[in-house]
Amino acid sequence: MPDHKPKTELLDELEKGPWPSFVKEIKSAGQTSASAQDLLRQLELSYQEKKGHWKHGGLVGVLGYGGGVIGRYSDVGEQFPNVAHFHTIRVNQPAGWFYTSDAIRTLCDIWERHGSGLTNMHGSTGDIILLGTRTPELEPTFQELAQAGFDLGGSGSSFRTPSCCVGMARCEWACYDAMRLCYDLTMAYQDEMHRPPFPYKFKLKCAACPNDCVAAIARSDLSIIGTWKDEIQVDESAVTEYASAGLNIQKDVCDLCPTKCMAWDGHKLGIENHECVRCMHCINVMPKALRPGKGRGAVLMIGGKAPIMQGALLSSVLVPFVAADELLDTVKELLRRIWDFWDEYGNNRERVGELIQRVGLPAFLDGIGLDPIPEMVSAPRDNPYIFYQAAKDGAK
Amino acid sequence: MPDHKPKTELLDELEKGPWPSFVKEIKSAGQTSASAQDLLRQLELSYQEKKGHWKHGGLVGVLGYGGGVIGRYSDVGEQFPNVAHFHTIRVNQPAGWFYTSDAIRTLCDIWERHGSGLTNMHGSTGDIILLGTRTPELEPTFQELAQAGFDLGGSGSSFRTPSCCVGMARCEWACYDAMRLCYDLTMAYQDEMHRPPFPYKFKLKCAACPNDCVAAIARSDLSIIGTWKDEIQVDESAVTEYASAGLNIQKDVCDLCPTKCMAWDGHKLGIENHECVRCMHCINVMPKALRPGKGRGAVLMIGGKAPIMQGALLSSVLVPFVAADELLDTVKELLRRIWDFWDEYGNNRERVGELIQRVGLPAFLDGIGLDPIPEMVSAPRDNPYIFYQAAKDGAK
Amino acid sequence: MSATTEPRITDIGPPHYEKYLHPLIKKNYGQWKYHENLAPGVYCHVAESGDRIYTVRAGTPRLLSVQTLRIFADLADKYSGGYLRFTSRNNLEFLLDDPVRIEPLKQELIALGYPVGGTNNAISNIVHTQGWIHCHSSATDASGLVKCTMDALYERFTHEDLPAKLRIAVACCLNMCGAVHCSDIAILGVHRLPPKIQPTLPRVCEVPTLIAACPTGAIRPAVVDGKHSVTVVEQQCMYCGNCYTVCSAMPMNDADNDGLSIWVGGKVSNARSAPTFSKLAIPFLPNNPPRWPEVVEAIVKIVDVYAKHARKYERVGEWIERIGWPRFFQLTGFEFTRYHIDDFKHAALTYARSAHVRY
Amino acid sequence: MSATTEPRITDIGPPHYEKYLHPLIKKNYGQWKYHENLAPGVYCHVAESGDRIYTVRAGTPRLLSVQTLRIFADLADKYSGGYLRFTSRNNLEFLLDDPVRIEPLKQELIALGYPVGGTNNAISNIVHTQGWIHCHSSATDASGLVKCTMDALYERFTHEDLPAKLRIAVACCLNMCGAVHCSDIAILGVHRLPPKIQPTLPRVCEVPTLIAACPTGAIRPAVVDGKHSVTVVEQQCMYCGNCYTVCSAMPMNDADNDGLSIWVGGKVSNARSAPTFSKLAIPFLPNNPPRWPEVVEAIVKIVDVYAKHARKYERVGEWIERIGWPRFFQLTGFEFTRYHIDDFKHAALTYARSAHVRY
Ligand code: SRM
Ligand code: SRM
Ligand code: SRM
Ligand code: SRM
Ligand code: SF4
Ligand code: SF4
Ligand code: SF4
Ligand code: SF4
Ligand code: SF4
Ligand code: SF4
Ligand code: SF4
Ligand code: SF4
Repeated sequence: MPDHKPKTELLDELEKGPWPSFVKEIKSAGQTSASAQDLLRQLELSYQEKKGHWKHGGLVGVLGYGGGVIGRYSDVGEQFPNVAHFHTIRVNQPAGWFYTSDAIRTLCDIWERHGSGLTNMHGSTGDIILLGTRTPELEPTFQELAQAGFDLGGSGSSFRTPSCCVGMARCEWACYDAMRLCYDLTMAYQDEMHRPPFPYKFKLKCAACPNDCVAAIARSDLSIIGTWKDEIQVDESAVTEYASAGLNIQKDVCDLCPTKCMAWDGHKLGIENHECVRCMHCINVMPKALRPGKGRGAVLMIGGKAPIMQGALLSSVLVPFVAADELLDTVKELLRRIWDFWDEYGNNRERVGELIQRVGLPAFLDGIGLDPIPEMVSAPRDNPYIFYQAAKDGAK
Repeated sequence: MPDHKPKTELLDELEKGPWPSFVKEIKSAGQTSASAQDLLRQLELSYQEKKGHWKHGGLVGVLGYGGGVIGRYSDVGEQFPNVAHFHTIRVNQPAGWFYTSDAIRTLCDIWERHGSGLTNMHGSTGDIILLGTRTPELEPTFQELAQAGFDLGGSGSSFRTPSCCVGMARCEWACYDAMRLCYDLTMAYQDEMHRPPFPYKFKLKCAACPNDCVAAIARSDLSIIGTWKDEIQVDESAVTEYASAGLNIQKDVCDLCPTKCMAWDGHKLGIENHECVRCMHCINVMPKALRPGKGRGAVLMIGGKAPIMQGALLSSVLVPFVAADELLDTVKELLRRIWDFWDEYGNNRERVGELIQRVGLPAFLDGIGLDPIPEMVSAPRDNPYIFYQAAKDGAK
Repeated sequence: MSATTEPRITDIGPPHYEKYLHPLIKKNYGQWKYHENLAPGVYCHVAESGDRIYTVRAGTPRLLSVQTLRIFADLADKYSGGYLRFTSRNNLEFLLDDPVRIEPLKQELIALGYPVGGTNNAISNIVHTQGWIHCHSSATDASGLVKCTMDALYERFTHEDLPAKLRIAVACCLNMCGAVHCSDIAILGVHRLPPKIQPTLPRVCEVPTLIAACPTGAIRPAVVDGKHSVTVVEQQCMYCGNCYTVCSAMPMNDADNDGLSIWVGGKVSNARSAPTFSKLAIPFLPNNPPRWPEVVEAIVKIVDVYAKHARKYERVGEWIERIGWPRFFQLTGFEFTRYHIDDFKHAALTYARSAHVRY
Repeated sequence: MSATTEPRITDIGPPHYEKYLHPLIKKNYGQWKYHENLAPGVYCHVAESGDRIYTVRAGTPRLLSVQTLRIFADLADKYSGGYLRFTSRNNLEFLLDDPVRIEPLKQELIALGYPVGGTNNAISNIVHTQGWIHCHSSATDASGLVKCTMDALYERFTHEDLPAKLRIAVACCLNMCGAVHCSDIAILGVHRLPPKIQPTLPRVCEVPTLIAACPTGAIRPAVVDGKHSVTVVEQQCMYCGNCYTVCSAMPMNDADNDGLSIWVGGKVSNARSAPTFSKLAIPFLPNNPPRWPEVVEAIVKIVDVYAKHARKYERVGEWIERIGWPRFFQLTGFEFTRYHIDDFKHAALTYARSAHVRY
């Protein structure tokens, strides 16, 4: 162990203040880890120079896997030899991010032996991030993790680690079993996750209701968002309780309903369910009185992603409703067709949402064998530049 | 006169039915005009063949003018010699489309002498359309029109005939004198109208309030739409009258206000004027009780057009408010700058709205010397692809 | 140039409108206080001074012979002191200072075949274009379509019983001369075959101009018989006709493939919702002159469904926005096809990017 | 390969979640009836069976040492039968079956420096990224920004007094690892200089790939010292860094020109309004470690103005949509600049295309 107390005047400022400090975390890992200490030193340099000191990652990994490790090298490695190589391991989290204390300790022990002792709980995609180690440690870490029942997550042009909201485990609004679907799909695509087969990354997230507590619509190529088909379940007496407890049902519920399909006459709450767009607002406000309907399932949405490179996209409706018990099969069948199409027509580094944008949704639907339906668009086209096909094939 | 009764079995069908028939009109003109008769014959042929029979227009016109006439030739001229040449003359309408019976008769007499006797009252841009004559008649028609106080309108890459709503002449909501502004601007740009100086057409329309009864926002490169800056004028007793006459003020007025800035307690109508977007709805519903404020003027909007070729555009806000008495000067100054910029940077056949779309609104604003303000956008950008300039010019 | 010839008059501009204003209008110009709707087609505007001007509005076919215009002039002399005007939708308006004359004028107009109405929540006149009457670009005839549609909607012109204003427009090609792109209901003539390039291009047709004219880049330079010409990549052509506009050697007309498309939900006014474009309802209906039964049926269907389901003050687009497009297609029975899904430049912004779904 | 070596374990996937579920959760899985918010950071979920599970939520810095994780494990053993979880925003949750243990757990967490809160209408933890801790792309440090921002917003985490949920995110470059593009408030690291092309490109950097990587087509092929390389047309570069992502020889970092931009009004949930992107509020603030005072001030300003002016249940974007963007800039005092006006692909759709104007 070199010097236990690196000089970090700037970073020390970030130990002050009430919010828990990441600097304290690095220092605490530094008690047993030289790389955590050098990380702190390099970070201090970055704070002084207002500049990162990591070089472009190289290809590192474990045997037989094409992903799961992010290679990272310092550009000031001579100065901070313990972070000269500082690769990150992505470990597939348990669905819903549930743990026992033992599971946590097992992970800690492995990581203390093989790496910096620093983690992210969790990465933005959902993985357990084991932050920083050297190439020779990768394979041993991986094998110890495997022995403990853990496996690596995705990186590169692969099926990325799916994630899901807490769903049925602790939420009364779950319209399908998100944790289970997330787990089943993760297991179904181990090969696609570990041996990158795609033109670019493919993400999948499961939110069990339209509140979308995993930001699926914004961050996943396939977003599976729970919803229901039938009528909102109303407990009349609970409605009355809310009203007498002082909730202004007209103002706080009815007036904020996006389709104005609710009516409150001071006694009874009426809902025109066929106008309801399943936004969740009324249910969110009155959880004891209102609940999603009983005909539950999910809407499948496609194409969500960050800005690079054609601009950010929110996912858009692909299948407006799939019943809960048909979700696994339907999603698998669709993924097969989507990936085939993407494989054939996608450019290098082109997310599936960008591909759809480039070739057009109608062509994509043709490709995956779905019929166009009005639910897929916010409105039909407003420009008259229509590529009539019948005419192209000859007059009809 | 050849045969007075062309055989027109298909067109005769269109003499039936309650709506006034254009076929009757052509036949009636045909009583004195051989070209109207041949028009009917050619049209019958088109109805039989489901196909137009006009050829691409050639360059015809009157001395010293580059526009105002649409050349037109038949592709079946041998069959229908009286429409072999069938050019249209666009005559600048009086602002607001007001006439006296004498003015109408004068126009009729001139056109009966020199053309088909058929007109459009009016063309979509606003002109009086004199429909169909031969080249030698153009100059005499023009001179007789001029003697009678009429002049030609625009065509080609020119300042097109401006038009305006009835405004102050017969509407209580006019926020500026649209007929006068329309007239003054028409007079100011006679040269630009008659000798096409631009990369493409430029249209201007004046609507004296946000109801936009001339569809200015959809059909003009510069749309001048009346509005007000201060508070809606409320006549409380008239409000009460509407209420007692049975108007549901809450439902029909307040609930439909786009910003929900109105409140009705059964007695008094409250308006949060600084939230009001001047949409006109409440005023439209209660014309006796509500009126636009007293601080009147217009919003200047830029770029409206039909789809060809980059897609249709509605005009967008350029100057959110110009006081009524400053409108003429402000518009003239702006037009000078806009036309200069368009002249320098516009491509051939590129409308000004398309130019703005291509170079970007910020560059256009730089070019015409206006500061960017949030009123110009529905929302700030959501993509992070920002062309920082300070940095480009060197660190700051 | 000889000093004796009378100078040729040019650039005088239009007559000044004041010459044509009813004295009562001139007196109360800018001083109107409110208006009342007395009956379909009849308005009364009341001035601050207490003066009242009455307007009687009648439908016209827009295409008018001098004979008919003279009849209008005579009616104006007889009933409105010789004052008349046209509206921005090609209706005719007589301006009366004496309410007693309203009824006789109405009767005479109706007897002559000019319906009185088009005001308030009636369907007003159809804004339209030249069609086979005068344009080389047209995929259909505008006047004929207007006539058969208005025949079918006649009662909607003479009655004011719709939830709100309903504006219809017809354009005979994608140039859309009018406000088809922002109409409650629009009928749009469409071509469905690429241009048939003529063997030799006239001199005015420059190859670079032609290439630049194509919104989708479908036009490529080519050498035909040793001369500079162009070809069209048929897969990339969406039949806009812009190449034909700039060059007569690229005609588009085709009797079998030209036809009509129907668009709905556009508006222009700022009342309540912002102005908005019309959206595709029916991608193609055949050109079936003289009475285009398929088109008329579709329009009547839309109007009827709208009249039945929309709430008061809801324009067509506002109504559809509320009930959702899936329901619009259900209620009308129109088929939703691949053509309804935008695939031009901003297409991806029209995909349904929320989990807001109705069942 | 010898038959005697133990088979290497691969592709086993994550552990099955059931192993880690509290027995009470396993029992009532999918049978929850409703929940109650007992205090900031404390929830009670009630099952159809009448069972109750209590959740205590604490904030973490996300970057956690094994030492700290072991402390969490010990707390779980002590209070929640060893069961704990993390949330989608990197908070820590203990799952208790006994309400009596809530208060002691809270006290111990607070004493250890982990604030209890982040539920309901509190500001929850900031979703963020690697920054200078581990990424080569970063224009700033993420963890540091989170720390100083949350220090300033601490009371907003431990209290639930905002009009609605308010989600903040930080991303250190335009790749936006997280949901910065859909956050109520987002802090985004930006570069402001084009890449500095290294004299020789490594072999992995293929010229066609590089050219294809640039969203604005700013990269052109060039021959440098007789070798295939590229140049960047500086006017066309908007510093997205995508070329650097695909080729290490195009670094972007620049101490003076890198900095932060602030975005507002995005959301993800479908509650009331549709999910929507964050919009630009401040185009540039300097990188000013260790405490980024300009950034913190701006965020606090937005939160305070929002807290004061928004109506109940209004997310930031819904509030701005109601009052209009001009007022947002007035109320915050932020300058509106040319950079706020979109000039990327769909820019023209963001211009204000109605006469709806507030004064
Ligand atoms: C570690 C993590 C950030 C974090 O601190 O949590 C991360 C880190 C990186 N991301 Fe990411 N991304 C991470 C989640 C995301 C997310 C969020 C998500 O997955 O929910 C996004 C936005 C969603 C999306 O994918 O669109 C995201 C969008 C990107 C992009 C832009 C992709 C796009 O299509 O716009 C890149 C660039 C690329 O792929 O080349 C990117 C690239 C990267 C790279 C690999 C840098 C690069 O240019 O090659 C970063 C490696 C950092 C490092 O050295 O550790 N990262 N990245 C997240 C993964 C942890 C995990 O596995 O749990
Ligand atoms: C006569 C008229 C239609 C009518 O029946 O009323 C008309 C007729 C023609 N228009 Fe138009 N346009 C007419 C108003 C319009 C309008 C409406 C308006 O001005 O308010 C528009 C939409 C608004 C706009 O300008 O964007 C309009 C958009 C076009 C376009 C597409 C322009 C675009 O940028 O998208 C073209 C194509 C072109 O300019 O090459 C066009 C071209 C034409 C041409 C000249 C055909 C051509 O390709 O060269 C037509 C001549 C027909 C003929 O032989 O008489 N016409 N045209 C209208 C002019 C009458 C008048 O002066 O009052
Ligand atoms: C005469 C005319 C102006 C002119 O200079 O010619 C006119 C005159 C009036 N309009 Fe208009 N509008 C006229 C074309 C328009 C247009 C343009 C168009 O249709 O192409 C619009 C925009 C239509 C659109 O949004 O697509 C238009 C949107 C309105 C509105 C807003 C309606 C709405 O709720 O969206 C009102 C207010 C109302 O009716 O409550 C209005 C109200 C009025 C009033 C009541 C104004 C007044 O106080 O005098 C006038 C009589 C209305 C009527 O016809 O029922 N006028 N009005 C035009 C008659 C056209 C016709 O013959 O039918
Ligand atoms: C624990 C967690 C799910 C998980 O699997 O980890 C969760 C749990 C709950 N969410 Fe959530 N949400 C969680 C992330 C989210 C996210 C995702 C995010 O923030 O990145 C969203 C979307 C945010 C957005 O729109 O930008 C989210 C949008 C909601 C909403 C909709 C709020 C709205 O009005 O827009 C509700 C309903 C409500 O709060 O009334 C909700 C409600 C709930 C309820 C009340 C559901 C229930 O009955 O149990 C849970 C406790 C809420 C609370 O924290 O106040 N949850 N929730 C996540 C906690 C994150 C955290 O630590 O703060
Ligand atoms: S997304 Fe819905 S079901 Fe899942 S945790 Fe959030 S509120 Fe519950
Ligand atoms: S879920 Fe949303 S849309 Fe449906 S009734 Fe409730 S508030 Fe209205
Ligand atoms: S635009 Fe306004 S001022 Fe002009 S006629 Fe229409 S309602 Fe009256
Ligand atoms: S004009 Fe429109 S926005 Fe203003 S108060 Fe009236 S209804 Fe509301
Ligand atoms: S819409 Fe097309 S066909 Fe009709 S008049 Fe205009 S340019 Fe000619
Ligand atoms: S019709 Fe339009 S799309 Fe087709 S070649 Fe001509 S310009 Fe191009
Ligand atoms: S946002 Fe950019 S800098 Fe930050 S972790 Fe992601 S790729 Fe790296
Ligand atoms: S930073 Fe982005 S815009 Fe600039 S050259 Fe690289 S890829 Fe192109």
